[in-house]
Amino acid sequence: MAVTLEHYLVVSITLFSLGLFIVMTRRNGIRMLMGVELILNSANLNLIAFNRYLPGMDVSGNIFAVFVIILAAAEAAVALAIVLAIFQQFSTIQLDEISSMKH
Amino acid sequence: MGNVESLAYFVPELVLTVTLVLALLASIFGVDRAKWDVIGALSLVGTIVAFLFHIALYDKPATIIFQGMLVHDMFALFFRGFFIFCTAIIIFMTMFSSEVFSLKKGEFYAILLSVTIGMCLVASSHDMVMIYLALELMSLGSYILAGFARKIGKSEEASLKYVLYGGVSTGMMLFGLSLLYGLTGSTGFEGVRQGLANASGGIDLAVYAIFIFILAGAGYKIAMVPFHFWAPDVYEGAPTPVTAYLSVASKGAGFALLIRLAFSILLQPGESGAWIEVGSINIDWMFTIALLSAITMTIGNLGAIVQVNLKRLLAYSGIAHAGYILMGVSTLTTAGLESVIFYLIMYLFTNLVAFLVIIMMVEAQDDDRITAVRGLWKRAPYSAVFMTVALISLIGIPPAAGFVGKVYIFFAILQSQMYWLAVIGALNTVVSLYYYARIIKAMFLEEAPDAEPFTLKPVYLGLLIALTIPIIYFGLFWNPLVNYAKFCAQLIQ
Amino acid sequence: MESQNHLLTWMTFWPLIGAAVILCTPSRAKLFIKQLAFLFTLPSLACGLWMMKDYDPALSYQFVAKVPWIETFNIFYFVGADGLSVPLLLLTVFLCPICILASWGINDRVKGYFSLFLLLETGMLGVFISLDFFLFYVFWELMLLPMYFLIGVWGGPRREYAAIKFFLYTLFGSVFLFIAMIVLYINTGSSFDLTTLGPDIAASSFWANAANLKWWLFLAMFVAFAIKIPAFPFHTWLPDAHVEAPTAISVILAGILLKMGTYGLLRISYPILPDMAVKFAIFIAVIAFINIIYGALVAMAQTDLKKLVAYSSISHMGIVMLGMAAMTPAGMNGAVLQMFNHGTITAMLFLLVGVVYDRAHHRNIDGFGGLAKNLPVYAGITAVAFFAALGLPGFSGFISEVLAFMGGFMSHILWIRIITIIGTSGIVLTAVYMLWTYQRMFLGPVNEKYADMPDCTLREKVTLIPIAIIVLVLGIFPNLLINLFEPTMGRLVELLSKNF
Amino acid sequence: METLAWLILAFPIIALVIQYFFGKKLPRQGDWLSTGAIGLSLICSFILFIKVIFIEGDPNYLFQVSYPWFTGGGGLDFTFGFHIDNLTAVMLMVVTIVSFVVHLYSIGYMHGEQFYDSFFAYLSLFSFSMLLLVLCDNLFVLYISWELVGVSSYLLIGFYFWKDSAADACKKAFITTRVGDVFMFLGIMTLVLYLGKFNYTEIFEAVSHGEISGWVITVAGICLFGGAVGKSAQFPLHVWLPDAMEGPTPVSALIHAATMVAAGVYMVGRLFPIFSSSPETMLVIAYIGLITAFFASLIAITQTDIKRILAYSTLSQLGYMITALGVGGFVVGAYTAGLYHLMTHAFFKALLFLCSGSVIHAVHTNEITSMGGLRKKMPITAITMIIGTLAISGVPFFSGFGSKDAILAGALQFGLEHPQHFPIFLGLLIGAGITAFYMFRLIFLTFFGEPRDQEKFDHAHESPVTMTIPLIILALLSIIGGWGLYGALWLNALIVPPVIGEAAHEAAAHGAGHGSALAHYGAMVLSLLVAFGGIVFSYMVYYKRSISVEMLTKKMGPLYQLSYNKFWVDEFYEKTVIAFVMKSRMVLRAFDNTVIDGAVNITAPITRGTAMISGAVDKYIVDGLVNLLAIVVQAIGAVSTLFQSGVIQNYLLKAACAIGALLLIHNVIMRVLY
Amino acid sequence: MDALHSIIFYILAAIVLASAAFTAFSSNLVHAAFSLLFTFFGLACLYIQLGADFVGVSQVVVYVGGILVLLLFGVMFTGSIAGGITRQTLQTKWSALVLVVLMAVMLPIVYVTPWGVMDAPQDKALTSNVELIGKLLLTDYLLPFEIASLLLLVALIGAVVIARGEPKVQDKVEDKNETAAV
Repeated sequence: MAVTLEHYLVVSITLFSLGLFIVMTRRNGIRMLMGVELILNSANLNLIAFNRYLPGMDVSGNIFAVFVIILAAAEAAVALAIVLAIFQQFSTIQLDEISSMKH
Repeated sequence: MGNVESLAYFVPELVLTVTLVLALLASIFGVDRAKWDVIGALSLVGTIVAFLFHIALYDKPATIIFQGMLVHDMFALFFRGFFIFCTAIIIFMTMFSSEVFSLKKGEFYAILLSVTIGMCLVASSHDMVMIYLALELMSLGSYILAGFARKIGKSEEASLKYVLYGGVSTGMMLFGLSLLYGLTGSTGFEGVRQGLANASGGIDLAVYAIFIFILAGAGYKIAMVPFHFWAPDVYEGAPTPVTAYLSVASKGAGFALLIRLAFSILLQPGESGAWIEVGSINIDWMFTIALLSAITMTIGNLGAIVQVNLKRLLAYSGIAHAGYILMGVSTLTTAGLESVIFYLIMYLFTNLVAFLVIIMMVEAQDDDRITAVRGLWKRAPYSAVFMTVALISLIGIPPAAGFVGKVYIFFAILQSQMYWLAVIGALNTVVSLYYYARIIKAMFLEEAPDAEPFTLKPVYLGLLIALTIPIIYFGLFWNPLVNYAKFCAQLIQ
Repeated sequence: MESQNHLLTWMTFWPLIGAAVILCTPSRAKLFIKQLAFLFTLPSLACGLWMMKDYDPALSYQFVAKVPWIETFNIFYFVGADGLSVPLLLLTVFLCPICILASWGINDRVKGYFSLFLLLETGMLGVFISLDFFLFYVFWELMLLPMYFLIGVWGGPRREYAAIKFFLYTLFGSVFLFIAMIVLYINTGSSFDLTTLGPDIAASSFWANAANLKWWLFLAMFVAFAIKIPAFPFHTWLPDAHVEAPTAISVILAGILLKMGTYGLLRISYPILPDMAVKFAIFIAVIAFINIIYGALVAMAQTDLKKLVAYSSISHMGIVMLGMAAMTPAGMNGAVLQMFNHGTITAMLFLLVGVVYDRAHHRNIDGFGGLAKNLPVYAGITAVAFFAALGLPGFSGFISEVLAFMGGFMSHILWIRIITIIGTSGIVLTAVYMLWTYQRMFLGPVNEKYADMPDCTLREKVTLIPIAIIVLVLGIFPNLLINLFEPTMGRLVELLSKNF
Repeated sequence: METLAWLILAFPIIALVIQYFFGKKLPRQGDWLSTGAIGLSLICSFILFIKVIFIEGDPNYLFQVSYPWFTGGGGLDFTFGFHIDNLTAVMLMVVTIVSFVVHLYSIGYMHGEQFYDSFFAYLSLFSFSMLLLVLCDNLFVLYISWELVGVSSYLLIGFYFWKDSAADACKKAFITTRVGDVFMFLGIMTLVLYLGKFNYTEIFEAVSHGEISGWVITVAGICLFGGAVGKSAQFPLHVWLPDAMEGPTPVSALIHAATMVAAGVYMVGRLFPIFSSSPETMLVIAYIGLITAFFASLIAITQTDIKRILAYSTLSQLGYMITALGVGGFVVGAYTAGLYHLMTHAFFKALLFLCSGSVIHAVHTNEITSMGGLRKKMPITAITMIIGTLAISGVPFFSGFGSKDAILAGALQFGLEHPQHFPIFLGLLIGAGITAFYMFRLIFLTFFGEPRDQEKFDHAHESPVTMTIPLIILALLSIIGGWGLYGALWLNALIVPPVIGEAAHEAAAHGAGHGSALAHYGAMVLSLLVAFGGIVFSYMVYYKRSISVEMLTKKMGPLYQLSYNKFWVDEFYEKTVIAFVMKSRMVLRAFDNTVIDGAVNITAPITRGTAMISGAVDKYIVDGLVNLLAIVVQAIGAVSTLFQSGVIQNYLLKAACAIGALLLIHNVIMRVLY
Repeated sequence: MDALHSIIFYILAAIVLASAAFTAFSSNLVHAAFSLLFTFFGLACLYIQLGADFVGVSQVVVYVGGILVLLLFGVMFTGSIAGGITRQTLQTKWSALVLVVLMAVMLPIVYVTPWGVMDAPQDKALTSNVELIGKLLLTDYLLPFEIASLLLLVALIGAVVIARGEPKVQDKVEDKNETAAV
């Protein structure tokens, strides 16, 4: 079976869903960050795949993906710093336990 | 326009960037250990200078700059002015607030300025790459700002919730943008719209999904249901100046983002101020946004009723107001855009006054619950009066500015014959009275058993007066603002 | 635009100036503040009297000033007076000084009280002079806040509940008014002009085919006004607000605020949507009937004197509505006359309640008894007020009730006639609760507890007797007032009758 | 004529104003002022009377003037004016004379009372209202004066307001009569609705031209008559009058015997063309009158309170008048007879009341069972009272004879012409006998025999001159009024019965005067017989004691009870109402609180019950709904914040859930639509 | 060529999805982190297969070299290497349900939507686009490039500010979240 764009999209959507699943179900903060990375990667896969299959020699998809990678790194750094700060304060990164503000 | 020529249009942002760098440098050299908040003053001066440059740019004609990355149009100008003005006020607030950890004030101002730059870029983006970057720039800064409080615990929690929620939301939006790229083969807004217009049909489902994903990103910024969950927690936990900033500027940026994307990509101008779908797309955007707006304001207002914390209450109130403003968006007309701009101006002054009073409350008593304002009229009569003005403006009762904001929005939606939405909006106004009046009640009708009177710092009083006068003045003479809103509701085509 | 007449503007904004002046006065000078407040209500009264000099009942809008306000929205500062507003303006400027006098006993946060009061006066006068819908709405809402504070801060034990209830109810109504206003504006070529909206709609082909929309619009406006009136079932804010409010504020509430509902119907709903007014007539009449009977019955069940008076207001406002629903000349004139008369009579009643409350510190009707023996003056004035309230000839209330009922009886709609016939039983019910109350309070054996209660003071007499005189004079010479608005109402009825 | 009319009205109202505001400061608390004012009115009335009756001497004389008053809009103009004809003139005389006499009498009777000044102010108010009622020329002013009379009655009955019974009675009187007033108002409105006029003459003209249809005029007539039922205390709204005796005796004489209660009769007479246009109305009037006349006289037999006896006799006599007017629609002489009786009754009933007042003043009790033999102590009172009694009993040469006889004659003639209505005559005839009986019972028990309460007897003394002079004046009038037959004929010439409309046609068709002579003499003979029968029976029972009261009581047991308890009408109202009310506990509670008095007893439990219920509705349902709404809003608020779990993963789940839902719904909709 | 292409795709897709799934379901955090390594690598390979060599390399450098290491540091700092002590997941059923719905909605969209693709993507030359990207980054995308640098600066400062543990004031008012009594 020839690989078409749809194949890549299915992979990407599955990846997206797995990422979403992680952030929704995992209590551990770092694991949640991994989920976020998966979501970003799924978008990147989209961008690259589209760029490949779209007509023309345009590389804007690739450039978009590059920026996404940079941003992912920055975001991961900040988020991790926050998680670490949380750990310092609460001695846990089971994030559902940190819910002093609600309602 | 080429990159170099474009710099002429970019001066305010450049000034902000320079200020940012200067603030960082000053911080490194330990200036923030000085008794007097030098960095704050520096940042304030930088913002003011940026604002002045910004005003000077009004004369320039609308154009696309930075190789299609940004636009210079009235809409972008409005938001830039809005953000810089708001930032200036927030810097001013922060300078006199003890909530922000004083040893890190240099960094605080720097990040605040970076967020402002991000917001300005969001409002003027003309490319998906650019808008995503700008969004991330402002978001990252906001995550950090939320964690800046002097006290432990809540601030970190706020920051954490914000970053995770924001990360997922922007991720979803990115996913949507990537699909949009796939549909049209372009990242520039013009190309995207062209691509959608040229599509042969059958893309409705995809466009709708993309739209929803984009809403996830924009909606979380404006605290729209169902992407509002972070707002109450973050508002409560963040330092009050940051909360004020999030509730005004960040919300504005969210609207800028939503309108930019929706009106530059999915819609094109039609007859008599109405905006219509591009190409063969046939989706009832109006209803979707209107529905979300109705749910948003209802949830916001109902949620606010049971709150005890003032900041949290204002968070819910902010959600409700996001719903009101979304009503204006949902019309998909130029009048709707005008009403959004108009309302945001009103909301800016009103909310800043309210938060300023809360900051003072927190300064004086280290307590931000409604019970803390009991008997405020006797203890600090001026702040009680100013708070009341802000609250009646939030309720939407003349002669406060919030009223005319509502007038404009209702005008827009009724012109689009969305009567059901108008009725829901009206009923929500009534519900909102219930909790706003609770604050008024606490200030005027209840007695604080052991609270002591406190005096206003003169700077605060001056700022309060400066912000309150527009509330009343624009509530009575809003003609210039209408003209301004009409002027600003022009997106480049 | 011909020359502008600023008389009404001065009349309306004098109190506002007063409020500003009071705010600048040191709060220790309590007596001075009171005197100042009183002084600042007088120019408005003078303006009102001056207005009478030039007022010509035969013409329609007079003392007109029309200045662009918000050009982009075609909003004008457009004020003027016609036969409908003149009586109410007079009533307002007349009652306000009296209420200031009646508030002389306020000693807590005097500055706030009197400045809010003056602000309230501006709001009330503003409603009556506005000929621009938007301006009307601004003034309409402007009254809410002072009223909220006046009830909420200086009211009785349940003041907070009463104040918020008042606020919520009124806002609930006015948001619908707001929507209706904007819908009208949008669909009538962007006009807020109350004087031209009606003709515009009548001439427009859009509106000719929009019966459904008109129906809803009328309903929306009716809800807003019905809450102010207050019409059943929107009336429950009224007893609470009246009972908890300080005396002078109860007077203002009952005397003037309630009139705004009916005024709004006559000023806005009827002329703008006359065809819908005719359609709604029967509905209004039914509500009027319920108001009359239900108000009287509930009044009878009260033990709190103030609550009783409050419910009597509901009953009396029902008569106003009945007259309006009839849409006959007599009915309309009766309604407007009753608006004025109820204003004066109920004002008296509330002032009287205040007098006895100041002395006994309770208002339980059964807690008195035989007061007439030791307080002859008070009993006498109360008798006048009660008799006036129950529609005794010789007092003004009688004429207006008769006119309203006659109007209802002459209605073009058979059902309204029948409703009127049953509604007249309200006359008896009113007599029952009024006299019964009078008996329990003033007649019978003397309650020893209050044997040495002092009679009315000079200040109280000064507040009460002018109203009593007006009540009497209008009872004997109702033409003094009727002539003012009869031509205006005639035009309105003519307009309505085209739609039958 | 105009000036006179204005003056007649002006004197009392000026007196009222001065007296009300400055009465206390005037010498003698201003009693002279009110009395003088009504005296001046009397003089003016007298001049007017002379002018109208003797100088003009025209049976159809009518002076009418009207001034614009105010406009109701749409051509509905209200006027004020005078309608002066012979009836007015006669009535004016009656009112001013009785009023003046009562003023005079009050100076003595009320001496030293608290609020003496107010009393005279109220009397002035009453005089003014009554004169206005007589003089006015249109229905609207009639209604106004009607109400004013009611309120002055309220004030005067409640004069001893610190007594609960007085306070109850005045309220009961006002409210009961107001029920009638509402009907009257509706009647007026009906007429105005169809004719657009208030003026008597215009209305009469319109009616005679048949401008309004039969049933409308019937409805209007019956409604208007409702007013008379209330004010003249006709069955079933009669309950207030006996209680009204709580007022000071002069008040009872003035208002509740001579003038105010006669206002209903006067009104029927005045508006006769309206009533007589509809035979149905006339019959209703006649029978209502008959019922009242007959059963009030039955009640009077067993009462022991002197004023109550007189009150019931008043009821009964008013019934006669009303019946006469009702019959007057069919028989020519009856109309005049009724009005004639109104006049004569005014004098002798005022006399009787003032006499009773004199007696009460002397012995300080109302109970005739505690009196006896008083004729020795107070001869003037006794003689004048006997004159009054003879008059009311219809003894020849006294005023009552002529009028009552005329009424009976009318009824008999009517009965002969329409045999189905013969009971009217029978009832009236028997009533006449009973009247003679109970009035002489009163006389015998009060003035003859042995004193039953020696102590009271010892303290009794003749009243002062200010009280006896009025008695003498009235006694004279009671005799002079008895021109007997001639009087009736004289009046007949003056007050032409305005018989118009169908009833008249009917009468004409039956040939009026057919049995007229027969009826006249037959009635005279019969009435004389029953009157003397009643007197003799009374003499035997209460003077000679040849028939034991106890035995009678025993024999007539149930009947006695019936009469003694006033046919249980008050109780009937109460009991039926209670039975109704018992059904709900809620209302029962209301009832407990409210069984206070009569007229409100009629209405109070029901209205109060409804009031309680509607109050509860207001409090719990309408208000409850609002509060419930608040609670619901609050609850929803709480629920909506429950979403705010504080757990970040949970927030994300909900957001994702919303996205999924939105997409799903949209996709499904798209599938369905396209 | 096509077949080879397909095989490579399926293998890479399998690696990516399997490792991502392991990341999602593994109870050991360190294992999950390492499994993520395969995901990133797999994705990088997919990128390269799709002709995006620059992105692929960047992916390896940034993700594997940067982010993953960062995450592992995080794991170690927070001492959460040893998993399985406590419950690690919550609301799995609901999440699964939501995701099933989401997938069920999204997958059809993928197939019914006429993406603006070429008829024959194979014809498109697979040349290195590094140069083009580089050019564009410094011309058309210069502003985003600069902004990205600003963003990185902010992220750096922010991360430092937040992570640098400084003494903070203890919150006085502990429980402010009692339900409002209106």
